[in-house]
Amino acid sequence: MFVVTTLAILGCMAMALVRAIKGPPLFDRMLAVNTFGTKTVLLIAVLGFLSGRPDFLDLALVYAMMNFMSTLAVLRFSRFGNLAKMDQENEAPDAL
Amino acid sequence: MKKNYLLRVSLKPLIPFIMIFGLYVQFHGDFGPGGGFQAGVIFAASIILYTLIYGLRDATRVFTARRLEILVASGVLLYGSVGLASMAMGGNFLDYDVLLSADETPSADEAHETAGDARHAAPIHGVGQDIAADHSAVGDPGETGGHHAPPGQHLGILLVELGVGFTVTAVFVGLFFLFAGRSGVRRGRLGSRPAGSELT
Amino acid sequence: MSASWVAHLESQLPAIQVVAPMLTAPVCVLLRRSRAAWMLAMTVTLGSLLTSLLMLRHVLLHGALSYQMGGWAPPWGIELRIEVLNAFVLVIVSGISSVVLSAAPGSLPKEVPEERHYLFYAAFLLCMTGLLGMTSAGDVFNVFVFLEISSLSSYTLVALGPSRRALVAAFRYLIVGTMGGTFLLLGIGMLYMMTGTLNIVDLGIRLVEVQGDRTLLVALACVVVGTSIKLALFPLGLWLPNAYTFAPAEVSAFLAATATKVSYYVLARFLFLIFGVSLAFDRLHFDHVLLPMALVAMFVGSLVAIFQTDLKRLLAYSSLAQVGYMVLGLALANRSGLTGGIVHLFNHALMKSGLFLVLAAVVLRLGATRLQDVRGLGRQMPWTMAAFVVGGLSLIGVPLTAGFVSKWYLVQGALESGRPLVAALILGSSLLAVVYVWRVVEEIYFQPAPEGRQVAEAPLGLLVPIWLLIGGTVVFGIFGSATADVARQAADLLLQGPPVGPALGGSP
Amino acid sequence: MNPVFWQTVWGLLPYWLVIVLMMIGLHVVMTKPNLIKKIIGLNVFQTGVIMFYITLGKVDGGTAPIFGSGGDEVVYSNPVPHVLMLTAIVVGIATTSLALALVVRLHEAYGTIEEDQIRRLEGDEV
Amino acid sequence: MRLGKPAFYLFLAVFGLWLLWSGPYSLPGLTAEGSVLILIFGLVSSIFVVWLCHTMGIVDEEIVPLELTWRTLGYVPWLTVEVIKSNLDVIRRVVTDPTGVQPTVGRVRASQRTDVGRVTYANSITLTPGTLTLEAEDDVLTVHALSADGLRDLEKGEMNRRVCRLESADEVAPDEADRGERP
Amino acid sequence: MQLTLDILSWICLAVGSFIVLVTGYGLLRLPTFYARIHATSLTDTLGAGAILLGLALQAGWSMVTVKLALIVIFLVLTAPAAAHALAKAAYLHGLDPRPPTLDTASKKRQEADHSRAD
Amino acid sequence: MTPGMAILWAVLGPLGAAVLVRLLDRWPNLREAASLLVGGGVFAVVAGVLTPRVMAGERPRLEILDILPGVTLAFEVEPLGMIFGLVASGLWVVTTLFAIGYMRGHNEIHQTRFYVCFALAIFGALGVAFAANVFTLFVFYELITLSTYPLVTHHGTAKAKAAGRTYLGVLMGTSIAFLLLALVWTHQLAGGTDFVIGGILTGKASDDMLMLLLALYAFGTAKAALMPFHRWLPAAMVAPTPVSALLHAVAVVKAGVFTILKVVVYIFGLDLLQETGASQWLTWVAATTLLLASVVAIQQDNLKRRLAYSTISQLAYIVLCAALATPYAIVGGASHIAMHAMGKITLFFCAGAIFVEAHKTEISNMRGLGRRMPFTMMAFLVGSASVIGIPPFGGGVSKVMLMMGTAEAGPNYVMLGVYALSSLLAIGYLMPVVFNGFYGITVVEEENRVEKNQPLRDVVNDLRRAPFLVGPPVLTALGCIALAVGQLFFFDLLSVFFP
Amino acid sequence: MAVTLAIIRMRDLFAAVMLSGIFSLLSAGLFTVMDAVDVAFTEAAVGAGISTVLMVATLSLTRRRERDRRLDRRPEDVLGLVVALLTGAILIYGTLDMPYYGDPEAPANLYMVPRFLEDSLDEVGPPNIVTSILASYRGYDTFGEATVVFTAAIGAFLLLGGAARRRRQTSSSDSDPSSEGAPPADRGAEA
Ligand code: NA
Ligand code: NA
Repeated sequence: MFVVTTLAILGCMAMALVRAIKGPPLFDRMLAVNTFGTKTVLLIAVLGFLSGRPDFLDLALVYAMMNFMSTLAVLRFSRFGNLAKMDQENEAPDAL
Repeated sequence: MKKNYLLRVSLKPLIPFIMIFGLYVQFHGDFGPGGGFQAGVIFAASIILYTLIYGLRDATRVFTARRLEILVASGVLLYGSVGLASMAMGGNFLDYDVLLSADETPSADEAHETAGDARHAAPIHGVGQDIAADHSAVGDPGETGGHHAPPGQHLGILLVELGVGFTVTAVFVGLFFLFAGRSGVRRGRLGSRPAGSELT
Repeated sequence: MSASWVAHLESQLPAIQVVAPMLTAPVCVLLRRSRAAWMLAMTVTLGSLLTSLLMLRHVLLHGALSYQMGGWAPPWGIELRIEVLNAFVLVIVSGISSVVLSAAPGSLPKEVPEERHYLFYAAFLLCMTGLLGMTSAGDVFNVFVFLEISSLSSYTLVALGPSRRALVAAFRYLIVGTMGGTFLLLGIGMLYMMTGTLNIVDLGIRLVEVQGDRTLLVALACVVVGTSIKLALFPLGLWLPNAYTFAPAEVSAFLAATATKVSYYVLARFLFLIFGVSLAFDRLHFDHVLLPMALVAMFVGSLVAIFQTDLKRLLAYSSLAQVGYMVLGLALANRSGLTGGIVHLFNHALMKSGLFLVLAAVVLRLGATRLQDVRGLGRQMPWTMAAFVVGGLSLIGVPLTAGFVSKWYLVQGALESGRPLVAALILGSSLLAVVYVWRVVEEIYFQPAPEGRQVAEAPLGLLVPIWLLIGGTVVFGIFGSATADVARQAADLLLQGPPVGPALGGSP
Repeated sequence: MNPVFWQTVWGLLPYWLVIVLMMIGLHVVMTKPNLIKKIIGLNVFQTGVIMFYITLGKVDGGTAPIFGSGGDEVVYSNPVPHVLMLTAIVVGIATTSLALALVVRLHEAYGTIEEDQIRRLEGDEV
Repeated sequence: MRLGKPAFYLFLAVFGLWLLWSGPYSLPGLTAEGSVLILIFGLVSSIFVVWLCHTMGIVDEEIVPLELTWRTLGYVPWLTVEVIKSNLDVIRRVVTDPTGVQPTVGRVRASQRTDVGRVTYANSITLTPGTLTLEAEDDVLTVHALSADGLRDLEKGEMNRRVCRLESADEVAPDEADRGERP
Repeated sequence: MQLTLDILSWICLAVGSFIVLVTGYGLLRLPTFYARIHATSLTDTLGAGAILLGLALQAGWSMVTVKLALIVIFLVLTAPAAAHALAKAAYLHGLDPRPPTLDTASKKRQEADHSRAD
Repeated sequence: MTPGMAILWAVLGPLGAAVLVRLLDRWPNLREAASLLVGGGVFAVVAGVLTPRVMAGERPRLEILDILPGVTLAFEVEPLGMIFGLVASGLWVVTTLFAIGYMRGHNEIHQTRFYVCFALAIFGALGVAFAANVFTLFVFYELITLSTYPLVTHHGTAKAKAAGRTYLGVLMGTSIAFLLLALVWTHQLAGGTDFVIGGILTGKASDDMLMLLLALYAFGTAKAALMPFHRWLPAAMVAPTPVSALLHAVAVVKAGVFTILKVVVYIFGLDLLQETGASQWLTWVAATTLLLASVVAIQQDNLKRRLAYSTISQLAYIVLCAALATPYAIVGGASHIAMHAMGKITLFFCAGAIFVEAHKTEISNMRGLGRRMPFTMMAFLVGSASVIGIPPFGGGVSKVMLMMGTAEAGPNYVMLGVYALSSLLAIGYLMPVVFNGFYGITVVEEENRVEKNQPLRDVVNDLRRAPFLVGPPVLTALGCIALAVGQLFFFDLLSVFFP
Repeated sequence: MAVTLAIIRMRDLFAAVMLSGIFSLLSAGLFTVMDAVDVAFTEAAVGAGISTVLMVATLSLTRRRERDRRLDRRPEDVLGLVVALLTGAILIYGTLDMPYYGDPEAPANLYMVPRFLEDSLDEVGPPNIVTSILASYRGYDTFGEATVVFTAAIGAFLLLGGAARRRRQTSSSDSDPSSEGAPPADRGAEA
């Protein structure tokens, strides 16, 4: 069953990858990349069970965090160029 | 009118969550994957996230360049001073065994006595036959419980990983600030264009 | 009590050598004040020189020093291993660092504002640390780690050059240097794969028994490519001219004298102490690759140097050629050849750093180092320019300068190995050196200075280091035996090849 | 076909794939004039080498080298390459950071991050 | 801002997480003194995190809305069911005719008093597949829906009401919540 | 008991796998960017939930389950934020969220949008 | 004075002179006086202290230091070096005298630099003369090159710099590429490079190797101007005439041929060369150079260029002597160093005097000059006779020795033919100058129409007006005769080479 | 591998950076499969996190698109391909004598490792052998590693520190004679 799940996740990753490569630019790619990250989290979790050592789930958590952070970073930078500029443009701190 | 509170509110709890996870990774590198470097990166990630949400101005108010610089330096210094301490206490550089005095636990005593010779020269003999016998089944979770590793090692690794953690956190936060805070001034042949004018 | 402390301290010298500058860098960052940082850096660098001299003495008297990092025996732990050759290299690195650093406050790159000088000193110390660490490492992976420390800091130092092209040069250097580091890493991986060990001594012992020439050959090639890039062996060293040209002159002085030397040592160590002559040359025939590369480097470097109009670039290309000489010594793989290569290591460090410091003085006074800029400078900066001429003569290899000693041994090595043609080529490329050095001498002495140029002699703070180095080339040219003896001992050590005996970790 | 042949192919295939990966990275570094692309290529190349190490540390039927819930007679994969590669990754990111800092400065100085354009600006001498 | 209840809540949450992760039960081969040590590390770490967050100025009522969390327990099952339902709906649409979907955009009102409440509502909308909060301006949420049905369901206001009920017993007055913003 | 748990977990995993696949398919086939976001939230919610629940059922009451739960919590916290951030970024950038009237027309408009987005 | 000290004084004297001259930059008279004084002193030490001891069979030796194991900086005075040392130190004084007149009369620039470099060149020449091994010789050989370079480019014009490049390029190039190689090779074969009578290579190398090694030595010392490495010599003619004197007579070219002689005698050994015939080829190269250079010399109209080619030709005689490798030939070669030095310096002094006084450089313009400058022209005649080898002048002696040496090696009629032809050619390129000077009247008469009625005053003026210009050539012309008279001295000194 | 190829072809640098994040995630997954959890952990944190963030930040400061140079093929391209192919061939030649993948009898698995497995728990303590080796047996390497990070930071501080000061230098560098007369950067590619 783990194998099936693994394959399913891999399949979805492949499709996300196609989306990422095909574009259209930026936002779709970002979406695909973000999805890809989520899939990796799942994949790592399943792989831990598959290999019989499920106690490395911290890894999956790290993935989730990093994935989220980079998505946010990409969005911020694509919008503002840089954060100093973000400070200038927005009195309210979290205008995205 | 109040705009744009969504991300701030929903991500605010995330920051301490990631921080404590980073510290967890820092202190649990012994038991699972992780350690100073990974912890540093995760901790830095929490601060970067904070910066992404609240803006650079707020972030640099807390984490000034100078403070980061000091943190970067003190991490490396912490690592090095563990080494120097072990040197001062009669061992080689980074020989953690000598860090904690022998009378803390008997096994440490033993470890220290034999440190110079038996442990290092002949791997098979380990810290002493009795301890080796204790661990006939290495890898068994039940039996690894009472291992007699020298306490100095534990202390040394702890401090050393902490040093790495400090440095890495500060370095990556600092790097992020450097990049993120730099306005896109160009000084090519086009002269001084207004900041960031080439950005869409 | 105190006696045992002294003994303990003495046994800690190998670690202190590397760790002291390594920890001083962060302290510099904490100190922040330019003057204080410089004084601290200077103290530590001089201490480092003292340490290396003590170790050289020890090694010459009592044989190799082995230091077990963390108290772990090799191959499990990391060993620092000081032998004649690397003790010699350590002396070079720390000595040149001391001299260059002493000249730094007078001529720090203008790009770095005063309040950030402490970072410059930190980077300098880190570069030195990396080089010292590479040299004293007894573990191949440790070599890689310290290689990267030195590389990263040297990219930074190069990028601080006054013109924007320094950035391009630094970037190029970074790309190529990282490729080199990665190839080295790959080679180390293959060696580890075939032997299971990372310790240099242990590798030497275990490698002999390894079957599988194909993997070993490729591993060796990777290692050679990796080190050659930092060593700047043509054609892998094409990053060097721009890096040295656009870097601040004292950085060029420092790098030219140390970075390539340390890489040379690493290459020699891999070739002779890990693989050994019988494996690398007799079995894998690696000299068939190395010898032509060295010869090509000699000629291309010198030929291109002839056509340069910028003095820094000229010296940089000449460095490429000089690296060729050094590598030739390795490729000859006999006593005289190796002695020549190793002596040239030292001599070239002296003369190149001296020459680059001369250029630092020229930059300080003129702001430029093009040939047309230095016209008639012989009368206006007589001491500085005299140093240039002496250094240039040493590059050519004129007798009674240090360069002669190295060429003497190299030629003899070529003759010993039955390659008179190579010997002739060595001398032939010296002729090219005559040409490029003489072009400069003509401009300096036999051209009138431009109208109205008023230039003062270089400040004493720069002249003293310059003449320390250039005077050194004369002293070690006259008393060549001093260096040649050490070099010969080192060569003998290299020729002994990897140790034989039981592997350090017992047989599995 | 010859079983020895297939055994060889199967035994060495992971290394070959890793090498192909490295060479893609190498190719990018050498041919792409865009500086960011070069850095990415460098990363790919480095990752290839890291994979090589990890591949050589893998033991059939082994698990992660952490004493834990495995039970008796566990086979552990070789931890040494892992240790080495942790360092290598750190070195990699350090290099990347510095390279990016340089790219920023280059862009400020030249207004472009294409190597060939920079070269043209400096009259082909760079 | 002084360290008050929020800080304490934050400490509780963070230290609880630590215990959850690294209780002695979770680490094979840990001695008694080792567990004490880990506990001490946990305490120190938690205090450090609270202090740091305080310095960063993010310790306020929003960071760990503990009072809200208790009442959320009743809301989560309902939301889960909603999520499953909408999941099935979206799956059906994607599998049968992915190119034929007719997305719409509309506005809904979030009648919660606090930001936290509004955010909870907005995130609930996003969490249920088929609807997606595009923008939140004060109490108006711009929602993108995969189908007009989804938007209509939202406009019925069931979810809005339930989220409102979550914060009904909340002592925090709306204006206080506003003060909770960044200084 | 164990068998029941196993069966339950398998069901969960199967459901999760299916949802994950549907996500991928949706990501490929849905016509607009905003619509595709909906597809990804399938995985973020039920897909991930089901898979992780399936795993938790396998693991029983242990540290592993705690960690799985934490992952789920993390995802639930961040997934809507990420989806919102993405959508809003596109929205602010001017990517038209209104429904397409004709397939060809929408394609054209989207292409135009994206070329602007570059 | 111990012999060691004498060597030290003799060698360091010129170095001290260089320093002194530099220090006395601002006082030209003192400066030149210092040069002269030190020069005289050095000659006194060489002639008075060292020569008697060497004549007595001693070999005064002085070791300075070990550069490398087996590579020593050391001096040893032996007969060949003695001759060269005498020539160099003796002619230094004379040339300095001449230079005073020439440089001042011509208002030359950089006079201090000139005297410094000159002294350094003499320093090099004495070092070469007294070198105890090839290494020391090489060191001072290079020193000569480097110190004469500023002399060649003295005028700083583009032409001078181009000539300087050729000069430095050929001399330094060949010495580094060939001589240094030969030096290292010798060291490698024999374990040292000490000059030992009978040679040090016996049994150490194959015949082919010997031949190659000799070639490296012969072509490595381009100062000997063996074709095809002779171009630097005509090129260097752009320099002031005292420099030419230095190049052709005192230091440079003599250092070259001296090196070849010395290497043949002390490194290879005459016996070894005779046995193996390794130097056969060199006789032919030398002979070719001899004839070709003479032919070229005849075609030159510029006096200094003609003299330059004449030098090339005469040097080839000495190389030929070395290549014959028989005792007589060696004695002939060694004595020809002195004879030719004395003769050629006379000729150059004359050329310089003519240039300063009459501003003439082309031979075709010198017709009738003999009447205006009779002393100068007479000196030229004597010098020419000596160079051509007309007995009883100096050159005749050495050429007789050469013939005997050739005969000693076995009957060789081709070679004898070469000698005869070359002597004829030498007459052909030197005598016309003299004949023109005395008998060709047309051009000068036209030019000096105004002063035509005062020929006698001119004759007196020749000496009075420029004692420093005319004195030296007269002196050296007398020297040519003296050398011929004192030829037994050479036999005494060189008798060691006879079995 | 497909990802890498895509990265190369992608002219949108933002996308390329994101793809390299994916690449990093994939390789981390592979590391997990090959039991290198610590490495995977680090690669995930670094490759997917920090390096992506830094690259994106850089891109926002520079430019987003790679210049289209499909039209001007350079000779270097062919050379690069040849070199890469050649190097690859050499490396593959080098694999021919290697122990097979997963071979427990490979020298690397037999030589040093047994002691780490048997004694690290007693000698050092941590159940995670990687930590034992990293922090104790090879603690010096890790010290070096920390220093590498420190070095990079020093470098970046030196290069990018002080934005205000930079602008002053703008004018001085523009008067640099070597850069005089250079044409303005070709910005056409950006459009
Ligand atoms: Na760890
Ligand atoms: Na949704």
